[in-house]
Amino acid sequence: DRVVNIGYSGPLSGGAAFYGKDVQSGLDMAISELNKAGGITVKGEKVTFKLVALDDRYLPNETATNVRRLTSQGIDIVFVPHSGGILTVQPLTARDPEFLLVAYSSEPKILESKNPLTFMLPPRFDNYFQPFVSTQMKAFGKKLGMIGTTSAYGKQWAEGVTAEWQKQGGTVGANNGVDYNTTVDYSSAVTKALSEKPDVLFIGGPSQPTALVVKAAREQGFKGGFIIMDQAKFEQMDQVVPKSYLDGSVGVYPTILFPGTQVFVAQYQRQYKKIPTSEAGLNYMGMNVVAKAMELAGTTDDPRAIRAQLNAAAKALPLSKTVYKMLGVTADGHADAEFVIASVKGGQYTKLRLSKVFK
Amino acid sequence: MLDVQNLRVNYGPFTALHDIGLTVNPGEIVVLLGANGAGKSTLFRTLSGLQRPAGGAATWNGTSLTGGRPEFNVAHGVAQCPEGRLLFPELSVQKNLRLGAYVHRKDPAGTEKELQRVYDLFPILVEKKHDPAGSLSGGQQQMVAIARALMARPQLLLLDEPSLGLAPLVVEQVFQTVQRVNEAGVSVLLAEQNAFAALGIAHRGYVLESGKITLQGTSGELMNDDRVRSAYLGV
Amino acid sequence: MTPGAVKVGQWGWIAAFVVAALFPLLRPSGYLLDIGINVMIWAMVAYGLNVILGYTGQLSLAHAGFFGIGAYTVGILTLKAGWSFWVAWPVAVALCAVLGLLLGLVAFRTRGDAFAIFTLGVGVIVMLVINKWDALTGGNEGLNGVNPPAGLEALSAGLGLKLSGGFYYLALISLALTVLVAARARFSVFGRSLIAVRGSEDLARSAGIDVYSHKLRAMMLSTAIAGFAGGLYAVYVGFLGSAVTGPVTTFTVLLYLLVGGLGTLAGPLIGTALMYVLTQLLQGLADYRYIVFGPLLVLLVMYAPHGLCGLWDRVRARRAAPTKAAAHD
Amino acid sequence: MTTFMQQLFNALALGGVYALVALGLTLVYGVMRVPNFAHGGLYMLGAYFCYAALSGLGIGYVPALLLSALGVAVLAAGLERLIFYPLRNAPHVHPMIAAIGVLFFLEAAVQLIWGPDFKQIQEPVPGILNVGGVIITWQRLIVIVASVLTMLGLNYFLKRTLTGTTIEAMSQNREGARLVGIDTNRVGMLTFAISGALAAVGASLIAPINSVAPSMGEVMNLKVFAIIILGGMGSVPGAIVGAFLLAFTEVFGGFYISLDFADVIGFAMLVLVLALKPAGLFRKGA
Amino acid sequence: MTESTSLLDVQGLGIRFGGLDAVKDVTAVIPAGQITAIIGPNGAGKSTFFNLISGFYQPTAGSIRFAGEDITRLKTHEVVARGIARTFQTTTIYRELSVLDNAMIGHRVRTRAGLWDALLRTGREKRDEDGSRAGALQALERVGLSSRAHLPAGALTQEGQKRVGIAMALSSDPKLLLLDEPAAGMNPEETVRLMALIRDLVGGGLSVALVEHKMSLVMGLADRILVLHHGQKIAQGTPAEVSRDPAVVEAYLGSHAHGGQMGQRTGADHA
Ligand SMILES: Nc1ncnc2c1ncn2[C@@H]1O[C@H](COP(=O)(O)OP(=O)(O)OP(=O)(O)O)[C@@H](O)[C@H]1O
Ligand SMILES: Nc1ncnc2c1ncn2[C@@H]1O[C@H](COP(=O)(O)OP(=O)(O)OP(=O)(O)O)[C@@H](O)[C@H]1O
Ligand SMILES: [Mg+2]
Ligand SMILES: [Mg+2]
Repeated sequence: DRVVNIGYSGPLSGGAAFYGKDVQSGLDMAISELNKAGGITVKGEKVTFKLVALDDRYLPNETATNVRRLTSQGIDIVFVPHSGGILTVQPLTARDPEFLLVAYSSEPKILESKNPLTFMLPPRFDNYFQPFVSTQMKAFGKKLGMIGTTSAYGKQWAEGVTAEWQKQGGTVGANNGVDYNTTVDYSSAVTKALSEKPDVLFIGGPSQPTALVVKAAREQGFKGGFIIMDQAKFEQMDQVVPKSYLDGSVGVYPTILFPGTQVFVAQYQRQYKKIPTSEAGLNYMGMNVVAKAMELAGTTDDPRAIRAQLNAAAKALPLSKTVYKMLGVTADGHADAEFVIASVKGGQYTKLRLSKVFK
Repeated sequence: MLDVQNLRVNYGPFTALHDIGLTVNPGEIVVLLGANGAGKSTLFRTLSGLQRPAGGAATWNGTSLTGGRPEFNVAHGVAQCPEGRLLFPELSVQKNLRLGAYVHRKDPAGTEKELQRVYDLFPILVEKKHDPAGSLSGGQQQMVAIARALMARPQLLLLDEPSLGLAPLVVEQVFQTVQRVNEAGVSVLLAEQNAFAALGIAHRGYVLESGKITLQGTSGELMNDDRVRSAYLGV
Repeated sequence: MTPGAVKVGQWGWIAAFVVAALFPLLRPSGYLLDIGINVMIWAMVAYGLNVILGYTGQLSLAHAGFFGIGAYTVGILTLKAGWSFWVAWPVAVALCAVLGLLLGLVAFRTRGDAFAIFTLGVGVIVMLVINKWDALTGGNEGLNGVNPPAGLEALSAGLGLKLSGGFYYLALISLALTVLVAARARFSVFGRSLIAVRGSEDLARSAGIDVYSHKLRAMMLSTAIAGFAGGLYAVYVGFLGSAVTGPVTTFTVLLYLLVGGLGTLAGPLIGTALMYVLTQLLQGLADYRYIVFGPLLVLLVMYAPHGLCGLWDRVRARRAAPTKAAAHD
Repeated sequence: MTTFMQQLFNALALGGVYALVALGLTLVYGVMRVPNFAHGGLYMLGAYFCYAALSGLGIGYVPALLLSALGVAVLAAGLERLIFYPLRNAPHVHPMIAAIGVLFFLEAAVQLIWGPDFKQIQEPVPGILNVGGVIITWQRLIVIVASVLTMLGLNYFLKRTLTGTTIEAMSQNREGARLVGIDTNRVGMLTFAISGALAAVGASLIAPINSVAPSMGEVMNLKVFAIIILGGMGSVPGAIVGAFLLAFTEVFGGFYISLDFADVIGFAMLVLVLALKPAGLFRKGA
Repeated sequence: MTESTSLLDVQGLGIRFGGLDAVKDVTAVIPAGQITAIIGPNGAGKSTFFNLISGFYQPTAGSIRFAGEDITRLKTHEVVARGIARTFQTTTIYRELSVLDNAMIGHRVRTRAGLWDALLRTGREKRDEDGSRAGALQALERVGLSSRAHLPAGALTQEGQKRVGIAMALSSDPKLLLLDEPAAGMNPEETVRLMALIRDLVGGGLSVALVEHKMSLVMGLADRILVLHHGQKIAQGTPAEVSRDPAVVEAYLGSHAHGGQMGQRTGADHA
């Protein structure tokens, strides 16, 4: 029996720890399941896994140090869940020793660099814009107010939504983005945005603060709809505010309601006493895809060979390991997963069809 | 009475007091003479409980003073006007004085009376009573320090160079006050560079040199001792 | 310090640097080399802080801000203006010195705690501006792809090393220069005046020292060193994000400095090396890392309040205790 | 106009939040000169204690708040005894670093116990008041009133009671205080306990407005330190004025200039005030 | 004695703190080559007067001329550069630095080496460093501390620390030395030694102004005395003149008009 170490560098302490821990929980769960099942078989040899998790406090330079540490321990697969860290270590993948970088971030620049050893997990967020915008514009009106978070990701979202909204013929108010991690009270931002009398508000950051923004807006009499960025999850928000407040929102479909994920959800809830999010779900899948690719490639320590088998591995993933329906992995190394978005009506999540724009 | 026996105080490897012994009887004024660095302040700090001795004992009417808890010592009637004054620079003069009577906080009437008495003693402090103590001149601060010690209405008053920085007229007043306080039954232990004046009001005295008692006697004896005359009286 | 001690110290430093220079020849892993480079860069930042805090007694909490300004200046000039690193680097240092001067002109109107909070405010502003000024700094996305210095790769290859080996020597030379500057600034007529300011501003003033101008010059040197380290950091990491320019970084470096010993020459390096390695070792504790690290910090300031160099000095003083007791007459 | 009035109320509520946290800090920093960077940690802990009491013990909001205040008070007193008291004669930087160590510890411990996720405390008095279009939530009103009441109480305590004076006396000269018979150990612990209780009460009142998270103390720390320096060290009214000033600058700066730069504007105001009045707003001379 | 040339010349000097005139409308002369004593009750404004001259406080009225130059608005370090040095009422020195370092700090005002000189180790740096050392050693020699140069200043006795303070002032090579209560806390023996030191310094060409409550020192040392009361000058003259002045006797001296030991109540003995 051989134990293969899987590396992970993410924020495990400080303000973003909840995020890093969510990602880690998915990886942990995938690995413990694989091991419990006796591991995988690579060239006739039983292989089990162990996760080596290092804290980088969301700081790219610490990610770089962590990655060097992991690779010098002979680790060939490293998960990193934030774009700054990913972009910093991308140049290192090809320097010796080589390693496969599993990137959990939907930042387009990650793909633009055409790095041959990157596996990007989340779907590109630009796929959301068109359906979100058309749904809400039809339902509520043509004026959009903006209160997104000011993280790098949040800003890209804001830009994307703004462009799409205008493209579809609506008008967009001033950008009132605030930092969802440091703002103490959202009231004043909400007041400012509402003073422009918008029909729809773009909001979103971590779920709980996002819920508080919804709350402030509803309390201040906002009757329109919300476009909620994919970082915020309905299933977490509705624990903070009444579901009725969320009526008229569009966002990502709750992972918990996906067909065929009941096993995963039940397992996860038993283990972590909370609702799984897409951070947990996608990284859970990512780990399984990598393990499958190792089997197919017949190696655990040749990142290029493993990378080459990702597409096949994704397609061969058993239904029991599927949280989101995965169609494969593109040549660029991007997971090609199905998007499901939801709108809330009368306290119910309704699945919306999504016509894919980007690949 | 104050009874000090074999008291030894160290600062790290350095011994500041070498097993000294002295007594102050009820109603006495005892003066402590000694050059700079002889260990006078060290003795006073020890008697107040600010400094813990390495050996020996000091008791006041049978109560040990060496527990390292100054608040205990004050509560048992031992108050000090310390070297360096140790005032509360940003509190008003009046608050400084009132705090001097902290141990009598259950007796505000007595505190007010005492406050009046120290104001009579140092009229300049009345003018300054609302000013922060730190803004006073050096001598005025010294007056506050003496007055604060009096506010505790002690049975044993420890005065560490009370005349430091005071104008001659005020020095005279301070010595008169000490004498008056003493006549009211308070025992006094007094360290002074101004040996002449101190011996003038004291009953007995000790000479402290390099942490050892080298001479003791009544004021008259000391005043006539040649060594005292040359070293401390400047004649 | 007696001239003899200076001589001994000099030889110690030279020996230390020679040993450090031999290290890459042992073919260490990329990780060890990375730790070495990081320690040297952060030690330089600590040396900068030591000039203003350790020598002059002014707690400037904007220090990481200047580190950031140095780093971003190099990043922006090389990425956006296409400058060579070798030109951008000195420009960054000069810019930091000038900005340090400007900050000092205003900040030294305040004293003590107010000065510390004033500079903390400035530090936060620097970080926030870097974070918000998307057009120039890339904002939250940061600056990505700062290239290694021109010629460094070729040079390293020429020496039979990888690029990180080249970075190692670049950092080592920079550190040596920083230590030299810190030593000369300290052991000089000027440095003695800084110590006087640290001891008591009023006394220094009445001794005839122009306190304000000495503080200003110390501030400039301090921020220039921070910028110097920042420039190196930019090319080494290759990615710049605003988080590293904020107060958390200042406090981390302050911690390094305290552990090593404020105002000492070896303190910044020893403290940084120790604490950096310690944080790496504590990674193994995972979730318990800060549960151990926090109390460790507390114990350090409580039981080694003068840092490791201070501890060393005290041990030496104890050995020399007989002489000191004699001083008591 | 309603928008302006709404923003005015928003600013008042935010100022109330800042003030509540700043007041506990004024006591230990402004009066005792201990730069207690762990104050944010105590604040965070107060919120978690309240959350735990509510969700774990199932008691009402007010008992939970009091329980949290008591718990944090005891902890703060312990910190004084174990850490700040031994460091009383060390240079300022030392207690500051030690306090940061405590902050690290508290954050990590809380994360270990309650997890890194955001928690939510329900508003004890839900609902809103609509005053001519201006929306006033009860919780925010409570925060404003509580902060002003706390300020008045604290000011009275410090300036008019003997215990208050002894706190000030001890902070200015510990030996002197002992020489007049003050039990400085007791007073020191008492001061920290009060400060901790204030932090916990503040946190429990604010928590329903904001989320509860391990890192919630970090952001607050910088702001409240800025506030009490702004107001002038040791001045209780100064802390209140500083808090509302910062809140108004942030809210209206965000409104009229840019929300993204609201924090920058807040700190720029701090720097500006200090540049003009180096000793803060409420202290004469230096 | 009144004929000697004036070194320092104050005209109508005054400063207010809040509502208090700490020093008010003082016009006085400090002559060259002499010892001038300033006396007066506690809080009379003596220390404040020194603080004004040395540039620590900015006066709210009046002017100060030193050696013919107007120094009223100069900053402290500029005043020191002109040749006025001081010591403080409570001994303030750098206790943790060596005695030599203390004195070398005092010499800083005579050097010009700055940051660049330090970094580049220029010739000026070397010259200034050597100059500082020489100047400091000379000052220590004058106060009798050369054998203690390498001890930490805090390890010295009170008297020794006072001497360090004087050495620090001396190494700035002053023309006028201001001493604020130099003999406070000294016993008679030490006081006599201090008097000898001050006489020595004046013999070497220095002018001295001092504040002191010890009448034995004042009467035994001063060439001229200036008396302040409530911030104002109430008398000026030779010791003999001043001690006969009824206003001075009433406000300050009491029964000690003739330089006797203070506070004695048993009469006798005039030193
Ligand atoms: N905290 C301390 N640490 C080390 N040594 C000390 C300390 N305090 C006093 N000493 C030393 O102990 C000796 C006695 O000092 P002390 O202050 O008791 O003398 P003193 O007689 O009061 O002198 P003075 O007349 O100057 O007040 C001195 O040599 C002094 O240097
Ligand atoms: N910074 C200040 N702020 C307010 N008042 C002050 C300040 N400095 C001095 N004073 C006041 O000015 C007056 C003169 O003080 P100064 O220190 O000059 O007296 P002094 O003559 O030196 O007295 P002493 O002989 O007691 O040292 C005093 O009443 C004092 O309270
Ligand atoms: Mg003494
Ligand atoms: Mg004076």
